[in-house]
Amino acid sequence: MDSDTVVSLPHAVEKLVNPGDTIALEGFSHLIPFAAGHEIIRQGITGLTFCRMTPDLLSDMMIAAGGVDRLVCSFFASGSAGSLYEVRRRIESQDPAPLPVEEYSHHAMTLRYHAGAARLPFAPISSFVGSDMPGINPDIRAVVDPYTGKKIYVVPPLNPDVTIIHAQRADRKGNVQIWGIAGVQQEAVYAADKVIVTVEEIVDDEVVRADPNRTLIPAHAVDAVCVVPTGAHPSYVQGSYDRDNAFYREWTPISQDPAELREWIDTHIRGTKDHEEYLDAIGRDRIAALRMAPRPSGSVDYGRRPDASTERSSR
Amino acid sequence: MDSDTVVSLPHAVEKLVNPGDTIALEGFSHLIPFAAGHEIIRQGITGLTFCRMTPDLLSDMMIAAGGVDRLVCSFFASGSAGSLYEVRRRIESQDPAPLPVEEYSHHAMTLRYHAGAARLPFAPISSFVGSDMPGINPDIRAVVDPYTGKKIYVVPPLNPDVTIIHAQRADRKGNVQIWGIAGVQQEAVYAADKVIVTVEEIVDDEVVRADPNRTLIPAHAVDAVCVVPTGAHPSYVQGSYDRDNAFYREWTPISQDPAELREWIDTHIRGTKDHEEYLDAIGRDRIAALRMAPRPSGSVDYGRRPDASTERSSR
Amino acid sequence: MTTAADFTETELVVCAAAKMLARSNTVFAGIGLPTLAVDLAHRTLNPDIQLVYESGVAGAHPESMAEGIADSVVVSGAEAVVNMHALFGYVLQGGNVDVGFLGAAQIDRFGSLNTTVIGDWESPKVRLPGSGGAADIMANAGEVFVILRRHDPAALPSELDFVTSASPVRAAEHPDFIQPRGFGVSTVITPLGILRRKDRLGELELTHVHPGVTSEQVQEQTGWDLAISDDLSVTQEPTGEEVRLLRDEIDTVRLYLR
Amino acid sequence: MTTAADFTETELVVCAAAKMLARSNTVFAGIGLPTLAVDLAHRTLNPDIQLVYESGVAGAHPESMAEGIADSVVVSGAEAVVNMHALFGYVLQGGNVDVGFLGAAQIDRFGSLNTTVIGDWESPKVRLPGSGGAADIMANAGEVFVILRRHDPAALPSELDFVTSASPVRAAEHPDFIQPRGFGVSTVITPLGILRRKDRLGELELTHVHPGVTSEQVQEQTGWDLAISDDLSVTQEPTGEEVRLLRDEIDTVRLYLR
Repeated sequence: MDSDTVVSLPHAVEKLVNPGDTIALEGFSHLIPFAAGHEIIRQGITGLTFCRMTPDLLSDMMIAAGGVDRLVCSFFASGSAGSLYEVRRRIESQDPAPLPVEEYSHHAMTLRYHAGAARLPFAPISSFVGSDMPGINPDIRAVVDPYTGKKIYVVPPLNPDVTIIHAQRADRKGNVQIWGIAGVQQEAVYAADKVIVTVEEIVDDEVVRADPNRTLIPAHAVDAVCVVPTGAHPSYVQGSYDRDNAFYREWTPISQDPAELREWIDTHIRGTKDHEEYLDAIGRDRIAALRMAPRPSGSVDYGRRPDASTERSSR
Repeated sequence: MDSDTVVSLPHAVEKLVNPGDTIALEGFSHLIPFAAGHEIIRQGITGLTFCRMTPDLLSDMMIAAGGVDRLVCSFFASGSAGSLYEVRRRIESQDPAPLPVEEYSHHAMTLRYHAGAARLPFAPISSFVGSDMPGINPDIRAVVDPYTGKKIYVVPPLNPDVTIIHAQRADRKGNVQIWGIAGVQQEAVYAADKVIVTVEEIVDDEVVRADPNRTLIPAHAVDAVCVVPTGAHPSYVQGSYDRDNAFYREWTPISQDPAELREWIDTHIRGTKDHEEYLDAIGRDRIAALRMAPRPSGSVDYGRRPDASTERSSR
Repeated sequence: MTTAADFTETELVVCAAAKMLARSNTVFAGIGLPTLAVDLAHRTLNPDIQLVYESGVAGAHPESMAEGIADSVVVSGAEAVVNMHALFGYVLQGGNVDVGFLGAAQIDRFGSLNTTVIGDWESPKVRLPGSGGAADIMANAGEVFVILRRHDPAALPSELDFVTSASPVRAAEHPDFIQPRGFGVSTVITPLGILRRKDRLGELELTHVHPGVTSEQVQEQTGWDLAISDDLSVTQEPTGEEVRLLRDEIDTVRLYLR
Repeated sequence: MTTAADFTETELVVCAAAKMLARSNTVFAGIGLPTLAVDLAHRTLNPDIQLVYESGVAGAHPESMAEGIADSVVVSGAEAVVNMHALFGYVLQGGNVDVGFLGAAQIDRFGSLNTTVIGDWESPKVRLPGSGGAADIMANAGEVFVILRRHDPAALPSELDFVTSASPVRAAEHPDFIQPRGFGVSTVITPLGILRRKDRLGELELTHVHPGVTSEQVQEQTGWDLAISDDLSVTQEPTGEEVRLLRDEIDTVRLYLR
């Protein structure tokens, strides 16, 4: 990737996310790309098929904002915030409109991204024998194992038009480094046609190259890197800021009241120009209170061939 | 795993490797478990099915020593040492005996370990359409993709009785950390019934726990950890010692002469009590010359919740 | 081992679950009562027990009470973090989880679970969270423990509204499929007692009633003709030491003990 | 851009390969001439080109000449190292490799390759290295470049002794299979000239002869009736700057330039 890889988030979303797209925003509790989701809401992009294993508050927001026509996922609740009421209203009472859902298990969603990343026509899975899930999802099918003659369920690849993730850091080429819970990010990125990565910071090439095993996403898989500090709020970034658990708790009453939910979106997302203004609206003191104390990983040694550094110093 | 996990290499091989077993010794150029292979030769364990993507000198040694009845692999040469003459003699002229071979591509072997690790009946692969390889390997089969109605090849799981790998370090429970080229080690370990890991060193729990993303193999997957410094010689350990390239070059004439090859095995493997004596036979100066200069990875921050450290200090 | 002077229903349930983990190596659990039970087992009967979270964390050593399976304190200081592909593929489906803990809105006679909908899937009365990892855990964990918050005919009906996670009994109705490796539900702990399945293709039977509960009461609150064990006994009450550990060391902030 | 005063056959081949990499982003190559060609392209025509090694290393920045795709100097200072499952599954089969370099003992008219045996597989005359990643690269790389060390009817026969890596032409004989995504071999550089395939289902044709070689000589050394391009030209000779880069900056120790 060339240096054009580093762009602003509004620019990346405008250029890479189109109405009607299938988009995946992944991050399992950790590193949820909230800022990118908010920017999609700001730009009023509609007709989206939204893919996310654990929909969480982000889907409640994106669905309430009206841009999502279809949900592909494996869980319909937020661990600590309980029910997602906008999602429930759409499904239980078609309020304000029905929401078609493609429903899988966590492993099945993981395998859909895996098959998508590997451009395979399907991935086998040991789950679902006797379950009603294949009955309500015609895309969960079966094949005959040629070694035993018995059947096994398979799931189809998931190839988003765009996958968006958030990460601790990247270099200017787009080599992305992540630590802490890494979820399905590598698979979801490789499965996509286009990839946007928001990061807490851009670091020097040398920082990335000092620890190549830390690179979860090599540059060749990335189309845009956007610097968005605190871009995962109210979720967290390991080693940087903690989850805003109070925000998650406060979400329940907001989500329960459709009018309040829409007002929240108008004020905090549509009413702000970008993520910096969003953070102002949330409150800088509140954000500052989420900072973590340090806990260093320690350093390992990659080694260098003695006297090697002089041999090709011209490079 | 309890503290019994840490045992001597002779003890681990004696306890866990049985005649007639299917064994996998993996490591792609990096971290090849030579010391463990040598110990299997010393103990005279026979009737083995030997699995290794890129057979390398280690298979030349193990096959010449007479313990291997069957080879499962995807490459029959050593990158820098050229042909493996013992392997060629066995295949080209059944000298001193025929060697049945199960032959795959690199991706197919990777997927066999993957399917084995995930206890799947098969794994689909895009390779081989039009190739003669399915014709000479009845275990490469085809299934019909239920989404397109077209066929795709599949390979069966590979579930070794024992997988053996070498790593930079582990804690006493058996959490194994690796950096540099990681190959198929995670898949090969999870695919196996029993797992032996030889390591350069055992480190304090705190060292491992400072950087949990560095743990490639969690303790629950490991049966024995054996401390074997320089246990990958003549291959290398990233950050510790370099590949003994001269040894690889010297191997060609040894391998070409069956008598010389057997004498080498008698002197360096059967004639030594353990890996320390092997290193003496190779020459300590030679080993010392392989040491690398430092190149630190740098440290990342995992963070800790402020004041958290006092809250549960009793634990 | 003297019985605690006082204990709550939650403490009784957690202690009962902990006792059943005496010989399990690897437990797959969510935060909440299952984690408390594993922690208690670790401190009493089973120092080698290891907890694996759906988030990919193995061997967590949180410095403060975790608010979820993906809390930052679960990661800092853990022994390993693997990605979800390795977690669900290699750790779980690969057969490395001895016990999986699941919750459910409904359970049937053979241990199938519903966590998807109350009512019809096409037009549900209540939309529940769905499978998450539940269908995967049921198929692949060595055995499954279920902790139910309610024990009544709605939660233990004769027929589930939806089968999210199928018992091996139901899987066996599809003999043309490779059968799941797991035993399915072995243990259900409810506010009234403990139900267990002894055979992979067998049904649940009542093995314990909690102190003060009769088997007739349990039968009355169960939606099928509940089998009663020949050696039905009363659930062992928590010891003073167990209650002390739970209150003073494990859940000091009373996040889950109520 | 003046022609070099002197150049070797190897330098001619490497420079020809480099020129064809002007618009490729990601190249999958082994150590040796392919790496030299990528390095030269990087320094001349294509600063954005990225090399991916079978060992899982992407964006290597070796501080000294690597002795293999898994040399420790390839890892130290690299931009990324991924495991083989991600490399073969996501990077290669996922369609992220534009050009794959392969060697071969034999190539046929349509660009199928043999790296397995000379003679019969059951009782081979010569046992060759086998597929390694070759069958996977052929099926999945955007296009494949082949550098041959020999150009004679044994290396370019009318029929291969064994098809290790099948051309899309041969794959198309199995229309009941999902077809490979790759174009197959686009370019073959031999000691006599350059052969190219223009259509995914087409055959190789001679597009360039090296200086001093005639098309008749090439036809004579080829085991089938070789098609000749309408605009057959002479391979461009290395420039002085190209030779200087190769000798003074890229392979200073003459490990591969002979």
